Amino acid sequence: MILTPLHLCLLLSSALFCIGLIGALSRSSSILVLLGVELMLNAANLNFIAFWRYGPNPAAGTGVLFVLFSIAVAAAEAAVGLALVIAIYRHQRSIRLQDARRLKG
Amino acid sequence: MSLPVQLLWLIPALPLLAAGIGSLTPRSGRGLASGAAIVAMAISFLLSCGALATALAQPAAHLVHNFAWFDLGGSAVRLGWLLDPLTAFMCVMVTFVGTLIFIFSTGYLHEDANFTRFFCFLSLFAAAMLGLLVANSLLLLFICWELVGLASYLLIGFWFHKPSAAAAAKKAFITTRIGDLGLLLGMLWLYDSTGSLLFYDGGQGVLEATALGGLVAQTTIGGLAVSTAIGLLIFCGAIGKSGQFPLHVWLPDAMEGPTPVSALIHAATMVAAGVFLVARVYPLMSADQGLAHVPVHALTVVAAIGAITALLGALIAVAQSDIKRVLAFSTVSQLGYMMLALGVGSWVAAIFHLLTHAFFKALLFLGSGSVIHAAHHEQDIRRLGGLRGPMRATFATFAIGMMALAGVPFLFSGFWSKEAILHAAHNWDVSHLPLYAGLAAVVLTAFYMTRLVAETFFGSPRSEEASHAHENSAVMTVPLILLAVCAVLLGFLGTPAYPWLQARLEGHTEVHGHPIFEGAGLLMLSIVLVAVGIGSGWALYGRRPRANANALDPIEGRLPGLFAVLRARFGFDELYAATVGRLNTAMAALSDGLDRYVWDAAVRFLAALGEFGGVVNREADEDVLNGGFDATNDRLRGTARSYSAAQTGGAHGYLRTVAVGFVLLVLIVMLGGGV
Amino acid sequence: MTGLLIIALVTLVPAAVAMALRNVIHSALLLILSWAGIAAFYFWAGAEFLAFSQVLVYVGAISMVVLFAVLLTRHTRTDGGVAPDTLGRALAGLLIGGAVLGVLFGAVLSTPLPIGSKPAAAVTVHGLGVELMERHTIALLVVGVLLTVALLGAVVLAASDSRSGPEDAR
Amino acid sequence: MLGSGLLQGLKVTAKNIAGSFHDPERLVTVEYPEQKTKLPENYRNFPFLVSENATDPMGTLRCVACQICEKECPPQCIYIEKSKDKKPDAAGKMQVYPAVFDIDTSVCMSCQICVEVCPFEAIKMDQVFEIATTDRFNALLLDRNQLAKPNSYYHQIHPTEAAEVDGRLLAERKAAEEKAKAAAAAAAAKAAAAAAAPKPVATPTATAGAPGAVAATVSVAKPATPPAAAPVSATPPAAAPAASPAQNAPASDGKAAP
Amino acid sequence: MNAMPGIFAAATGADSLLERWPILFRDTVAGFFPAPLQWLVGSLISILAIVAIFGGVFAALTLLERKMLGRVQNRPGPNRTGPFGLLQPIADGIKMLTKEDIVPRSADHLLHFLAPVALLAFSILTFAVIPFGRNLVPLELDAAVLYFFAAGAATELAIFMAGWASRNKFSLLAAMRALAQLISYELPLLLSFVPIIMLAGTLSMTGIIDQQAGWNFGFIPKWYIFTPWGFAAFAIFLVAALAESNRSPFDLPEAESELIAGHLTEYSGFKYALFFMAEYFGMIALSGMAITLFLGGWRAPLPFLEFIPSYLWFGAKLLGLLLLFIWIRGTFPRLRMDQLTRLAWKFLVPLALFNLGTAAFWSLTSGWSGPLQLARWGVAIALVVVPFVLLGRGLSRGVAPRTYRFA
Repeated sequence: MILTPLHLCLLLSSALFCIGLIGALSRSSSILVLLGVELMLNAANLNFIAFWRYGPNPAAGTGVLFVLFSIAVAAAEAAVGLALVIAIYRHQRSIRLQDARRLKG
Repeated sequence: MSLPVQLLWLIPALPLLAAGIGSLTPRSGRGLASGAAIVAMAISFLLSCGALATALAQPAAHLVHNFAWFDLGGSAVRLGWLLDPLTAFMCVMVTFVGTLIFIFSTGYLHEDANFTRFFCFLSLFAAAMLGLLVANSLLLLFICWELVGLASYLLIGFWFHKPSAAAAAKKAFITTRIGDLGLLLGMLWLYDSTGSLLFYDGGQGVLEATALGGLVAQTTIGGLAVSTAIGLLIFCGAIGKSGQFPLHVWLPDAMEGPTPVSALIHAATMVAAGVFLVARVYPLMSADQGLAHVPVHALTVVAAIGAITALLGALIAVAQSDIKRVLAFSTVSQLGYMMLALGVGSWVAAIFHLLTHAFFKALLFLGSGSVIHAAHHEQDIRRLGGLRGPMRATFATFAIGMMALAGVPFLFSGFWSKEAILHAAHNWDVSHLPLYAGLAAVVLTAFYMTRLVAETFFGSPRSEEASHAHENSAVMTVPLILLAVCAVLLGFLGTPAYPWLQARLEGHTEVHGHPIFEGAGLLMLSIVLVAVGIGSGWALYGRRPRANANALDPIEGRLPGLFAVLRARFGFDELYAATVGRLNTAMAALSDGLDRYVWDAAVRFLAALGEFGGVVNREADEDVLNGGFDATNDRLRGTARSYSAAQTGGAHGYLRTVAVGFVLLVLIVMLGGGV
Repeated sequence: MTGLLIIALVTLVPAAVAMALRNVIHSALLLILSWAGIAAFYFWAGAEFLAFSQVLVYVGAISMVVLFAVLLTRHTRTDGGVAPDTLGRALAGLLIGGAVLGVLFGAVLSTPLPIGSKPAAAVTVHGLGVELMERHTIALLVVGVLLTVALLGAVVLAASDSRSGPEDAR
Repeated sequence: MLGSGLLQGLKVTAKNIAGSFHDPERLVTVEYPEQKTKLPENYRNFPFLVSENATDPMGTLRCVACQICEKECPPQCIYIEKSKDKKPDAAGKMQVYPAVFDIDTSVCMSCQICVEVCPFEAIKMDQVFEIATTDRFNALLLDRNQLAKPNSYYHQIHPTEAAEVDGRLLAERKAAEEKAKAAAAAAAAKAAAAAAAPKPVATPTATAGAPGAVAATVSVAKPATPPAAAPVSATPPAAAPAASPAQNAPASDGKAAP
Repeated sequence: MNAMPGIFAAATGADSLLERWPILFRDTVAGFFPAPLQWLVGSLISILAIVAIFGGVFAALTLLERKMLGRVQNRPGPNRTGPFGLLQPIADGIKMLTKEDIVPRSADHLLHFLAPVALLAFSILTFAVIPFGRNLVPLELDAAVLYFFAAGAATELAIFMAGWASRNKFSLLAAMRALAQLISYELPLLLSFVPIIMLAGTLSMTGIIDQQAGWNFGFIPKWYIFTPWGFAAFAIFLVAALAESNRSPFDLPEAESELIAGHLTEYSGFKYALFFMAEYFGMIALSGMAITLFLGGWRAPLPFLEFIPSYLWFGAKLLGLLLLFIWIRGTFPRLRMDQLTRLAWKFLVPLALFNLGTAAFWSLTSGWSGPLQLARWGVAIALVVVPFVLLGRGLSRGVAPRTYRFA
């Protein structure tokens, strides 16, 4: 089996994704959970760039554009997410994610 | 200075902009609203002059600029601008009269709290009217047509706190809407038959030979050519908008609006839109002329309606005592004249009369507005009188307008245009009845106008208000004077000796005149008739002025029955109330009854049936079915509870589940050999 | 290749440490470092415009928002002690995360990938701009609307309900 | 319009920048050790002792070691020891003088109360501010020799005040002499025991202090008061020398006054 | 890696030796080294030159600022150390170096140490893309403008680190103020030069300078500041740059009188000096950016002045801008927090957005000539002035000039 640079990029991104996932799963602070999700998003972006870079048509720039949009969306997500965290904090006086379970069935 | 047809949209766009500004201006921004409206109108006037120059450079051509409005599946709905002498002359007239009336309004409505709203509406009306004129598509024309109706509604009901004004606005809107339905139907039919609504489109338009030929070739119910049927439907719209018999009833009531509105909309421009419409689609209306086998030609109907309206309006005007109502019925009558001219085949005479009428009728209305404003909103001529002294300018201009309307020979524009119509009627080979109606109307017109002037300006004041009247400010008199000048001069554009206007309208660049006295018999006759009318009017009202406001009218004294009928306007309103209104009420009552007794009873019966079934069922259910259902429910609830336990509300759990699911999925795919 | 390894180190280690630290501020700062590492990856891959965008957005903007959020929500009960279920959750997280990692690595490593050639010319900013304005106009507009809505939404969410807000947001 | 005020402010500072180069008058500072601005007359920081004569400062101190200032000083930075012997003062009268007079300027708070209470115009405020030292303790503790400054120096730093003080002293001395004369005349007229002829010459100095002390507790800055008050309040002190021509009459008067 | 061509931009053309010598010097020195190392040596020389020159500028600037502030207040300023006080910066440096470095016991030691270092590093990073003269660009990047602001954005982080790590309530308040302020002013700063990018059609610094080459009528330079929208953008940029570099009147994060120097409270000695240096470097970098974007970069203002080397022109413009900054500092009092944010969100941002429209108009009407050119100018000026006046009215609503009864 040959380990190409693309493989390395993908391994990097999957490792980053798993770090983000572990963080999101195990941390109780909603901010950190949000940051974990953000890391996962970034890992996905890494994949876009990797496939663009080593893909058949690197001159097209589609991957770059996709990541550009993804970054914009991530910015929006972070702003709204953190605003939500603050709102939750107002209501619960706590930002622990497990405290915010009013939707419990 | 000339305006290319591509920029023709500027003419309606400017007043629209002014309307927008007016709508956004707070109440205190009087200067801004009126200023914007007047400036926009003035610029539109200049642009219209440019357009006229363009049109006159090649009068026979129909300059068009078409564009696609939106795609409709395979085809596109197309709109466009049209520039020919007809459009250009109309635009110049509307913008010129409009500008003067706008200026007049600043004086007339000076004390009104809703000044800015008024100018907003006026500008909206002007925009719609100009859009109607420049439209090269029946659809665009119809849109503007409805907008004009809306503006008219808003302006008639401008003083909506007066119940009569609100009612009049509603009446005008609904009545014209009856006609508009015909127009809409005609439009749809036209689109169905030809696939286009553009008037001129380089051979593809509905007014061009290809389409007309197709329309004439088909026949429909009763052996009518399709073109005839469509033309008559479109003419319905004209009947409504132009106040023709039998839909003329709204026009006199529309005088509830402010007088400048009456002048602009219900005398000079909007009501002429019907005439303009017929003139615009004249090729369509006259397409069936060559067919011998059809039961009736479209133009014949037009002529008949016109003649009836002309005579009817003139008759009713004789017995009215409200200064604006007299003028309103006179408008009805004059519009009848125009329709008559259209019907007898001389659309240029109709347009000529339209133009001259616009000026002198605007003049008359503004004059009456001046009188009303001076006399503190006293409109009853029986209570006016003796205003000749204090209001010289108004009197002079009003008299000029009266003479133009009455058709005093040679000097006044109304004479020439009316002569043109009478000549056309005389030359019509179908029937001479319209001619006779027209001649009768000439006498009556001269008579009631003399009566109006005599009652208003001569004698002595017959009320407090009238005795305190004094001349208005220059803002109001200057437009009057300008209009009076036009009312005199305009006639010379189309004298038989040098019919420049007619020639240009028909697309000729050179003018062929006739000696004035070529058809001298008719001319003489009409001069005599005018003299008779004025003379009898003066004899009855001028020589012995009315003593006081409650004195009997001379005619009323001699022919009380006839006078009562005329004063009651032949009872059209009552007739409609008794027929259409009654029918409406009856239908409503019928629906109510049906709803209440038939449908309701059926529903109640079904309900009772269901209830009975329910009772039966319950007895059966209690023991047999319920037990089973209860058990099922319990199971369901238990399952649901266990599912809902999974809804921990904690985001961690959800995310965990997703991750586990992902792992499982990938494992399944990988182990399944999917990769 | 060494460049990539260094970048991976700079990206992964801070991220991993950040997820393990108790101090949220330290976590946030380390994550910012990790984001900067990702920007370095973009630079390495030849998308320099993207690298700068990443720095501008993540290091410049999102980090600020995160830090602000942390400062606005201090004094939580978690500051005091460890929640009872922390260990279990952490173990579960590690387990599941490890499983995902394994699955992903397995998938990546078992896939034969083409050895891409180096791109002849990287995408220029100008080219990106043209593409953005021509082919992806709609997307650009949608993103603009999205950002506006997100801005408004964030303001509405974060604004306190009552007028006497400031003392609420300790 | 927005910004016009900002531009005005910028104009002002621009004028300052340019102006301070071509117009040195605008500079509000001086190059201190080389140049010094003249201190305002009312500037004061620490007290000093007035001596009548510059050549013999110790001999002509006005201070009679009455110790009022020592008692009144709020931070208690004055330390006085009376002399055992007496020396003639400027007027030639025998007086006690301060054997030790120390002021700790590291403690002194420049309140000027010592000056206000001094009945003999013997302690005044100085203008020396360059007293920085490298020694925190001894160098800031000023002794009698460092404190004594001649009256001419007083005139130099506070000309107005010094002239006023001198005038007042002169007037008091005159008034005392006249009263002494009158007293002497009265005594002669009574033909009582006209004791010592030189004594009445000395008493005015003693009594001159008394009204001064009384007045000083009220206000120093009332030059008009002492002459007016002198005849009125002079009566008990006038009796004092007769009753007990004690050495420390001022001290006892100081006690009697409150 | 991609930047290598920039490092070795050849000194081409018929420039004078005076113009070319920096590049020649670098290439000559690099020539002594084996080829694989040449790029490294070249870069190092550039870095050393930048650090040395701007270190010197920083030193001179501290003195200049104190001198000028003195003049503003009618004082001569420092004049004791050396002739005219010229050695003052050295004395200051020695003082700073020898001072005791105090770290609070409860501080976050690592971050406390990292903050000044990071701040300085980020501010020096920004110098990498500024063209100091013809061909004198350390790093020629396609997206240089973006790089500049990406590097500048990171300085906020350092200030936050400093404030938070100090474990001092004043420092933390300062950190939060700094965050709010820097975020608020990032927006107008970025928006103010978007028109330029729009008009120039490039994100490259040299590209932008090339767009400003030439003269109208032979004597008015085609700099962007000499257009209505450019002038407005320059003003917005200047205000935002003042705020971004924490200079008075926007020095709220430091605010000696309110926050006892804010995030600097717990810093002393050399770390303090580093903060100081970073602030001045930031100011210099933003000035350099302003010069590049609005003032034609290193270009001479008049054709016959082109014989003066380009880097001197850059230096002259830089000096002018720095003097302006100092002048402003000497004049205006500090804003309040609410005034600060209101100025940004209610005035500068809308104004910058309007300005974007104005620039778009300018770009669309570039074909107009003759009398239309006048109309173009008129409309553009109106588009700048009218929003300015209206927004300014809104901003100063309810704020009348104060009248002091007892002054």
